[in-house]
Amino acid sequence: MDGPHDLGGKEGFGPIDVTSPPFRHEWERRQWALSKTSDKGAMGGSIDAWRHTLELLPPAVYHAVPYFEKWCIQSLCVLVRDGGVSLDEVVRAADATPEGPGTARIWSVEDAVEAVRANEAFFDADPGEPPAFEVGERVRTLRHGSPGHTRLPAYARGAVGTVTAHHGGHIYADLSAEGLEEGRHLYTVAFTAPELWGGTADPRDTVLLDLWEPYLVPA
Amino acid sequence: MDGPHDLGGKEGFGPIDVTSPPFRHEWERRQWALSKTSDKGAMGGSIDAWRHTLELLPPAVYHAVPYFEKWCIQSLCVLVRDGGVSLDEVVRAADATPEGPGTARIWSVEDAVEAVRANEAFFDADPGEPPAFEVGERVRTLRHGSPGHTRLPAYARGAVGTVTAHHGGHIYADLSAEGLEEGRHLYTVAFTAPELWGGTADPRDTVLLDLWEPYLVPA
Amino acid sequence: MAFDRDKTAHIHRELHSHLPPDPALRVKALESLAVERGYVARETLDAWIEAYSERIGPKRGAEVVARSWVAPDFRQRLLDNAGMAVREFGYEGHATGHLKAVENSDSVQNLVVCTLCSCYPFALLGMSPIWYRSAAYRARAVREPRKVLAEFGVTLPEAVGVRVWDSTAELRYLVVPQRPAGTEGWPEDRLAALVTRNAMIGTQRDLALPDTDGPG
Amino acid sequence: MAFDRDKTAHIHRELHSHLPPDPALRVKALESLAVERGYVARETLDAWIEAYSERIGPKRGAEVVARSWVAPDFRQRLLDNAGMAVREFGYEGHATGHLKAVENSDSVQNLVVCTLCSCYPFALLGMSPIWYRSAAYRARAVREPRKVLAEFGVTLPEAVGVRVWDSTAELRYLVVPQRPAGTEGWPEDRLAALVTRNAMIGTQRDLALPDTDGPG
Repeated sequence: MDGPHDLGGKEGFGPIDVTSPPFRHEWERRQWALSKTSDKGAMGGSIDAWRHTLELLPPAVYHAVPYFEKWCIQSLCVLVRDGGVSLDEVVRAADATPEGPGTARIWSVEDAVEAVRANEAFFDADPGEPPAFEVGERVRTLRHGSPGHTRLPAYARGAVGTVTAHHGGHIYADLSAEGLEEGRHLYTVAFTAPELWGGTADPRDTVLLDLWEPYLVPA
Repeated sequence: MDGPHDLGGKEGFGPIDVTSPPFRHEWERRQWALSKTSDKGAMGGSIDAWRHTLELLPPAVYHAVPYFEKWCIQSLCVLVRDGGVSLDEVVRAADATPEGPGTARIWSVEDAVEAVRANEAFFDADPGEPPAFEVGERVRTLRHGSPGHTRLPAYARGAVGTVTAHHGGHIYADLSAEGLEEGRHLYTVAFTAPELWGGTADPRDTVLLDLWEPYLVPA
Repeated sequence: MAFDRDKTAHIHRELHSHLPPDPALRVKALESLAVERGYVARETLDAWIEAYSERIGPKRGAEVVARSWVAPDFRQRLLDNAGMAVREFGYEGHATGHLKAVENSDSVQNLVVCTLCSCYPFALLGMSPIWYRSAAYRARAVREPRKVLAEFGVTLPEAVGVRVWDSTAELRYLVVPQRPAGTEGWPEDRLAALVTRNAMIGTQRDLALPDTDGPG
Repeated sequence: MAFDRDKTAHIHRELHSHLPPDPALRVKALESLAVERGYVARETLDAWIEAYSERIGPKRGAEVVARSWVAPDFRQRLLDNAGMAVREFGYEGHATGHLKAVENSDSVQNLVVCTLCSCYPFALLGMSPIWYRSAAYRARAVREPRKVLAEFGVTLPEAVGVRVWDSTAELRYLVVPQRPAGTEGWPEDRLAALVTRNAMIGTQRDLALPDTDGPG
């Protein structure tokens, strides 16, 4: 979707605050910690469904609220949509003093570190057919995005680039967001900066994207 | 520029509030009235410079604040940038009780109505060369926008359409925003919905844009 | 003088972060400065507000549409050059210099939008409705005009294609709706009373007769 | 189960308009619900915070980079398959399954971004810096990487081209900066102390030696 998340190349943003640390506020740390449970049960779903839910935030909200607040609304949305929690329950939970200890097992720091290690996910999936393109070949990206989740950013649509790597089949994000795990060939494609941004861009520079085969046609 | 104003085709917005009147708040009426003086002196500039100043609002602000508040910040920005007003003076003016009557002539309602009538602006300007395209011809829009002000929306870039009208030379917005009044041939170009939005769009529908010749190449 | 983008964006950021968040106070700041600097008198603002609430509004456009229904020669002048044609009413002015009239038909529904800002034929239709300047309308009208029309209660007959006019230059658009059946012989002023602002933007297709409760 | 876009967007709007605006209260709501429903224990959240503040961070990546400088066979394994190579340290995990190492050279500066969200090799570099997830960085890194680098204090030599890696799929990128001159014979741990988080994302080019005040 052509949502507010598709920021590549958009203009009007100011300078970058280059000194900022990973966290500024305690609630940000807690949201990050909460997100570590986000692939469990009703708070989760595939990474692609997770991203798509985030992309569907109203544009004004997406642009205005802090980063981790978006994650929080995303998780609350999933709880309401898929977890049997009502909107009223969410609003009351913001107001109420947290209740007792709950029923979940308590993890140690060691458990958390090990969970990070065990979370080494692989996205390989057999595409069921030979690749359409080979390294060195020129390809053109589609002009149109997809009405749903997609990982071809607007700035790289309708552009000609060169395949620099073939990664075999990977789970295709566009279908994965819809709950279907299907493999498609994944490539890295290099675009010159002038191809993407026009003649005033620096010809020494390139932008490389990892793109699935359905995004590409022969140049 | 690929700024926050370029909304055509962007997704994630909710339903339209179809019942809304022209104004909801008194401050909106006053801002509208204030904007009627915006082409006078330090509050003005060309319509294209006016638009470009508005487009340069930070994206989070552009998306979040009400419509007429954008106009207000736009005018305040011009006062600071071109009108010798300091940021401090603006901030104080928000706080202070308005002072005496000022020096401007008082207009009657009749004066205002007549000013609207007299504001019948024409944008014709000699392009100095014959048109490159004729009605019925197929044209392709450029893939790239301009780093400055431009009126080729992102959704209509790199698309093939048909010229349906030629309007002679009109002041070219891209240069006008920079203070240069130069004519370029202006055309209406019709694009089919599937050309703009892909195969799922309704083939009965078309979108028509008024586009200057520098945005177009032969299809 | 070339446009200084960086400086403009910097001032925007400074203003937004230092001004109080209430838009009424921001407008108050602008009004105070404009009055103090002699750009406008406070009473003139009241005059502008009254001009646009009492004098300049969609009734003007409705009169133009009604005449095009009853006077074939006027209709032709309107289609040839709407900017000149509205001068016959004295309704020329702000944003009508390059006005274009586009007629609905049994196979066409016209719809006007400005995706890049909020261009509108003010002198002819008055101030635009809030929805016309909303991000949702600007974003969606070009991409999914039929869903947009459905939200306005409009369902198009099978044969009708939508023509969406995106006002990207200084041309402005007036949609001329179809004259409703059952109005044969009506005088211009009675016909004009049927023509709504939404119909002249294109978000209403069928005009309702006073005695009916047809779809808006 | 197909993804219900309209329902999701509707819930977002409802939540945003009914929840208190303070993000801390919103997170409190999520925490309360998650604890109450048994998805996570409150103490586990503290464990996660400590894991990412004390155990999992850019020092991991720095060790990997340092070894690639001193051990040519490891360097080759890293370039061939970085995800497998970091297993030699036990640093595999969240978002390293398809890790790719990209080396800077006298003619190349690599820069990593995720324009569509905020993908990052968490198990190797810890939580990302705020700037990496900022709209400004995500928007600008692909379009004007040299201006972005300049804001980080980096001026590139004439011969250097920028390669911007936009993490659009599940591959993740580790930039391997150039080993600084004057570090011949240094042990791995002393070299690792030179390698910064920014250098492994690509917003720092020259690594500073401890005694110098070179550009960050």
